Amino acid sequence: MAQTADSPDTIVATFEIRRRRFLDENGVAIAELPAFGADRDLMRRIYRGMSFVRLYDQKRVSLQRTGRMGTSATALGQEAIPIGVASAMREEDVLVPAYREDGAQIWRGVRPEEMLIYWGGDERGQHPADPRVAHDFPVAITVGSQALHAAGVANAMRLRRQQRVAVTMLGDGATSKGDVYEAINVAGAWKLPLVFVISNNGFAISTPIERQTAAETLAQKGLAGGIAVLQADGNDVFAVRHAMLEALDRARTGGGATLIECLTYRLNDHNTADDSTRYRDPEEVKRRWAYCPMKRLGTWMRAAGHWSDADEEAMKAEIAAELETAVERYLAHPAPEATDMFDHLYASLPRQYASQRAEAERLDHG
Amino acid sequence: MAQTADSPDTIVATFEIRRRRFLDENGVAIAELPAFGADRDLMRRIYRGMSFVRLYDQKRVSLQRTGRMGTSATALGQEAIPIGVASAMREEDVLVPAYREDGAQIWRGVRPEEMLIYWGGDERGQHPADPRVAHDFPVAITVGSQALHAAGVANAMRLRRQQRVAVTMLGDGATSKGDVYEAINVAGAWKLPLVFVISNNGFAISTPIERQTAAETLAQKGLAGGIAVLQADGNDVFAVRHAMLEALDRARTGGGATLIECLTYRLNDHNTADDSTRYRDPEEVKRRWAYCPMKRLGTWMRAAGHWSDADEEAMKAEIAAELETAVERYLAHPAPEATDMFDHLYASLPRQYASQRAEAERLDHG
Amino acid sequence: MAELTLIQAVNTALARALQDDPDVVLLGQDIGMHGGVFRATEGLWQRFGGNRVLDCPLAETMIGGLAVGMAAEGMKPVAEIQFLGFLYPVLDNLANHASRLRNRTRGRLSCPLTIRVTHGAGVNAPEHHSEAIESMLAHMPGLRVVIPSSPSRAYGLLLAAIRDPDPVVFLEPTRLYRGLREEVLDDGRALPLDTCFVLREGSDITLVAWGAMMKETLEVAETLAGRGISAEVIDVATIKPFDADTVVASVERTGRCVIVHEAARTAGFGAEIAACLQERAITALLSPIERVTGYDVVTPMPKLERRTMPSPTRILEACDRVLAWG
Amino acid sequence: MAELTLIQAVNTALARALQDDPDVVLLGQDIGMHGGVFRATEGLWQRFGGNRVLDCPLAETMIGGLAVGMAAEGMKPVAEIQFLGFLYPVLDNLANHASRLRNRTRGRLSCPLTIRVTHGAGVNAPEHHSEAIESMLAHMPGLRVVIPSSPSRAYGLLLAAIRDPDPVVFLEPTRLYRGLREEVLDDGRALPLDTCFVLREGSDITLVAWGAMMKETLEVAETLAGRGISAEVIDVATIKPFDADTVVASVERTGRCVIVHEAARTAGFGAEIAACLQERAITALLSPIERVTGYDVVTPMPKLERRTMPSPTRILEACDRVLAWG
Ligand SMILES: Cc1ncc(C[n+]2csc(CCOP(=O)(O)OP(=O)(O)O)c2C)c(N)n1
Ligand SMILES: Cc1ncc(C[n+]2csc(CCOP(=O)(O)OP(=O)(O)O)c2C)c(N)n1
Ligand SMILES: [Mg+2]
Ligand SMILES: [Mg+2]
Repeated sequence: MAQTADSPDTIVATFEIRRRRFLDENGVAIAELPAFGADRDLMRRIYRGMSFVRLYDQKRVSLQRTGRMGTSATALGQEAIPIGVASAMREEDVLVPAYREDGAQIWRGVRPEEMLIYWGGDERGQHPADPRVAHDFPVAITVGSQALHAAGVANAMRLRRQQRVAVTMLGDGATSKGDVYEAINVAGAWKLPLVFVISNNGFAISTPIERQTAAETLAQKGLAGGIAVLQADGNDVFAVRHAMLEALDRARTGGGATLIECLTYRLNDHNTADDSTRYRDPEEVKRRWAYCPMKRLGTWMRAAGHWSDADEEAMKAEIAAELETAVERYLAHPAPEATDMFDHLYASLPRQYASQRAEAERLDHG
Repeated sequence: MAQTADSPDTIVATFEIRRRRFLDENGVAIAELPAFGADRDLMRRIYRGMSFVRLYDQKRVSLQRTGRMGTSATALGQEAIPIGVASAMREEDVLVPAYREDGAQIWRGVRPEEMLIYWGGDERGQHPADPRVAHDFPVAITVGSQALHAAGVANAMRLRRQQRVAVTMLGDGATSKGDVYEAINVAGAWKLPLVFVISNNGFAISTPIERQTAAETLAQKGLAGGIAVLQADGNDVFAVRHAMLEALDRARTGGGATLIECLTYRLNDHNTADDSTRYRDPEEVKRRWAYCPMKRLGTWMRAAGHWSDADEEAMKAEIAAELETAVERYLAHPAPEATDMFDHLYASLPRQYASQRAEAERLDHG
Repeated sequence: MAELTLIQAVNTALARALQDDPDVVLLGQDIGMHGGVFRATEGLWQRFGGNRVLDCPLAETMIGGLAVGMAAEGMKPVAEIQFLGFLYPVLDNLANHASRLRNRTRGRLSCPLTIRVTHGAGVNAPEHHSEAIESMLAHMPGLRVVIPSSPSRAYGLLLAAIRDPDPVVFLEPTRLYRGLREEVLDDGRALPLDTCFVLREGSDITLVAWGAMMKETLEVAETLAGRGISAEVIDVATIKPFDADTVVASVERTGRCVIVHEAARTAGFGAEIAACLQERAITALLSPIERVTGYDVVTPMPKLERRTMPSPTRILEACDRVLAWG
Repeated sequence: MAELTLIQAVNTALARALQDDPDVVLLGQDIGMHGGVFRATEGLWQRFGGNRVLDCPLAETMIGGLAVGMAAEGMKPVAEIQFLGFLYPVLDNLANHASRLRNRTRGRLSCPLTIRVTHGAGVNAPEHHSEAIESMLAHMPGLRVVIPSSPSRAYGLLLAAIRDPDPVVFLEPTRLYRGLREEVLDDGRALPLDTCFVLREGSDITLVAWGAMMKETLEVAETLAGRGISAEVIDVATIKPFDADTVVASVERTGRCVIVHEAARTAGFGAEIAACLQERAITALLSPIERVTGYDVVTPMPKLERRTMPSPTRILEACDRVLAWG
């Protein structure tokens, strides 16, 4: 149908998607860095946090390989995201993670051994001791379900006029779920103090992002709900943290929700049960190592005078020791009681289920 | 966080939403009309179709008011949409309606009495006799559910390399459902031959569109799935039909899905069980009558020499007679048998349910 | 004390809960200025404002998910789903999240939410508006499922549901909304959420039902009384956790039992009750326990809906068979 | 004839169905090049191409809805949902659409789709991966619900499910996927979708189970045999429509029955079976029918999952009680 000169169409709305990046893949600044880059102590903590994620992941996988751990997923190549996000949040904010953000959970106060207990197949790992994370959500296994829970948390904050923000973390695959869209929509409609962080690591198990959606960016998923959107280079912790600070500030000051798409790449298999050579070219993975967020930040840290070889060595030894302790505590954790299944089912167990509990107890000890 | 001169942000994608309109509210062309405007016979059929919807709706409501009809919803003020849509479709296309598109269903071949039978509380109304609508979907009561069904229909067409298109019709409220988003997303990912028509009539029962979403337009819901999007003046049948022809052509030639937001206004209560004075200002409704699609097209038709007072009178008499017949057939329709509940439950009723069927039969006739 | 309909009793309980506890927040479609499709929330938005009575975008999954998040933060969301056929999209959040958040965090977080939703047929409503799926809900560990059968029980059970520290699905029998009036004292007294109610004592047969079917069941008891047969009538009220003790005790005395429900027969909650009874009272049974239920058919549209709902005739026939047995 | 595992039998049946009928199309997450998280579709994308084996975006509601639309157009979609905990978002389409499209159009449209989904615990999987909710599905009129317990029955029942003109949920016991091998003849022969299978004949007690629990149930029958007690073992296989005749006939002979299932006790499908048995065979019953089931708890994570699954010990204790009764 040809368009005529006196067009029947008028443009009623326009949108643009911006992508944020401070450091290139060689760790060289391509834009003026945010002020926090000058905070030597903070940047060292961030670098250490990312290093911790990498070493913790290695440890967890090696436990799995030796039969002492269940299935779980690592953040290999994505370390800048959990740390960029968690380091920008305040204690009173609430983290509503997926299942690949152990780094963010640990930064906020969950102990590494608690995460190991959880991935080892025990609910007790989701009850961390640190009161700072008492409001944070547990790992979300059902992909995308956490988005609406975070919206509910944010709605409670809004109704109570608190200066707190809910932050939820999602994968690229999760953006295909209706739950996530519904959360985006209500976040817009109610101006919720909420940040959606999407780690676009290119894959949902075997499904590459190109087959997940025809949307040119995942950031534009937010346009459907009328919320603020932004892309960030997810392997540049400056971009992630800067975008987060902006979004958190917007949320805290009544400006509503933001969706941040962090562009990254999953260098590892989907999880310890997966073999990604079945569906992707190992050469591509090799190539992607050039964009490693650790290397990028490490290079910059050294160039900025924030970090040295000696620091690196000391840090690695320190983390190794910490992880050793965590693993010991994990392995020494006493087995759960069968009655645990009943004791947190309701605030108090209805009398109707007492005989089932009694049987479970008898057989557990028998 | 202040933006620095050497900005870390680059624009990676831009989008615009266009709105289409040919006739202003006074029936005056504001852009060169599409070629079909010169097709006198077609335009008369379109005008008649819209008039039919209005009179059919009146009849249905009056049946309800006299206790001879169940709850149902009219298209008052929205008549250009079902007719603009249905008149653009081909017989072999598939219509997947909501519950306010009787006009489109009837245009395609469902008999008015069949619609009445359905709204009168009888499933048999969803089995119209006309083979032309054998593939069309029944009314969808669960809001938004039809979007994915239409995507499935479109997917069958795609896999079979047919030149057919699925068309689904939705309300503004429906766009908040995750189902609809999921349908949009897969329509993009798989380039489905599918058109989403959203009748944005300003309300979902009592909820005004401003509280349904913060999105500036509903058209932009399509951006989240990377499909083509457009707004049309839903009270201008030229705009609706023109947008549909373009979208159908795109779909038929492998160009994928389109989402068309038709801007209209619900002049009536939500349905016959609703009283909209509880939640909206009757003055606003009065004001909106100025945009009535019937009046607009009627004025243009007369100015174009396609229509006269005599035509109007003759048509009204004709439609009245047709509706009289439909009502007679509806009222004379024999009551269903209790066994009908069992006889279309499965292709053949499992023996396990035979005794239930027998009891129902016995009590029905006893 | 006022004579209230069931829907008014619901409204009164909601007002009381909003009044008593600032953490109680209502969620739903059209519950604000409109007052809800059945007027359950009439006047509450006007009285408590838009921060306590929240009109939601049209998305049931969203309502369920929001309620989980709000409850985890310590609020007490009370969400209305307009009709039971629209509850299906909420089941994911009920089964995977609401009912397990306490357990999966070993008591750290909890989910004190209430979902209110209409239940049952008989009001000439469109498709998907007349369902009865309480047994699906009863199969979800960690949940409570409640259904009142009178205005006063609606009031007391709804208050209990809202105050309960765990998730509760509160089913409201649409057919009873305006059908009967009862004195309801707005005293803020809740009823227990784990107990059946004996509505009529009797010694010859036990009739067990819930929700709108109590009406026909009580009618039949009356008919039987006219014939000199003394029927005990039990309103299950709380489907989960099910108070088998009360029913077992009754059947141990009567030896005969008919269970009545509107939901489809197969895997309906009547099966659970019958299974419990034969487990615990087999020696007392003088005849098989009969179930009079909706047929295993898709809930019909209005023209046929009464043909699957248990009628007094069907209930009476079952009673006759059970009484004549053996 | 090849010795196949259950997952290989599923794969073989899928290949056969794709080969035989051009309208058969597979839908699911990671079922293409990847071959599925359990390898059920291994090699099928390579063999039949991307227009027959469709990798889907990550959205279960979408998979259900697409399948309804495709089926209405006459295709025979076979959709994989990776784990039963992710089936909840599909229930809306199953209950409101797939199972009623035929009925609501009085036979004009139909919905010949199959949903394949894993069932049950015992494989050390994460949360939401080990559910058992067959009774919820069995409560949906218009649906069929099937669960095999051996490679050959998986093959024959899956072919039947795919060919069936109505919607079928096909539950695959994860614990059995690789556990046992059996000769499976790829002859395209389907098994009936309304019949229980008697796996072992016996005269003293009837043991009824399905899916992975057949393993422990057969073990217990063997133990009982060692004690001179002859147990009949029935694999229900098709949960809906349930073949009560076979079970009733057995219990009429044995007079005693133990039902075993992994799902939570309350409103589990064992209740339906017990209810049917007491209705139809009460005079034959020498003792109450016992149910040995998962407890009414949230499916535990791996460290405790075996503590709720019926163990041979629990089954045997129930048999002992039933045998000693009266
Ligand atoms: C609702 C649901 N469907 C399917 C799965 C199985 N599953 C686990 S992870 C995953 C892929 C998720 O991809 P993405 O969201 O991109 O996150 P990533 O794993 O890449 O971090 C799938 C399909 C699940 N856990 N939940
Ligand atoms: C899933 C679902 N939720 C709620 C309802 C009740 N309901 C019927 S129509 C309607 C409003 C729909 O609004 P919209 O999509 O704008 O369509 P309109 O009625 O304006 O044409 C609602 C909430 C329903 N039918 N289905
Ligand atoms: Mg991913
Ligand atoms: Mg509307």
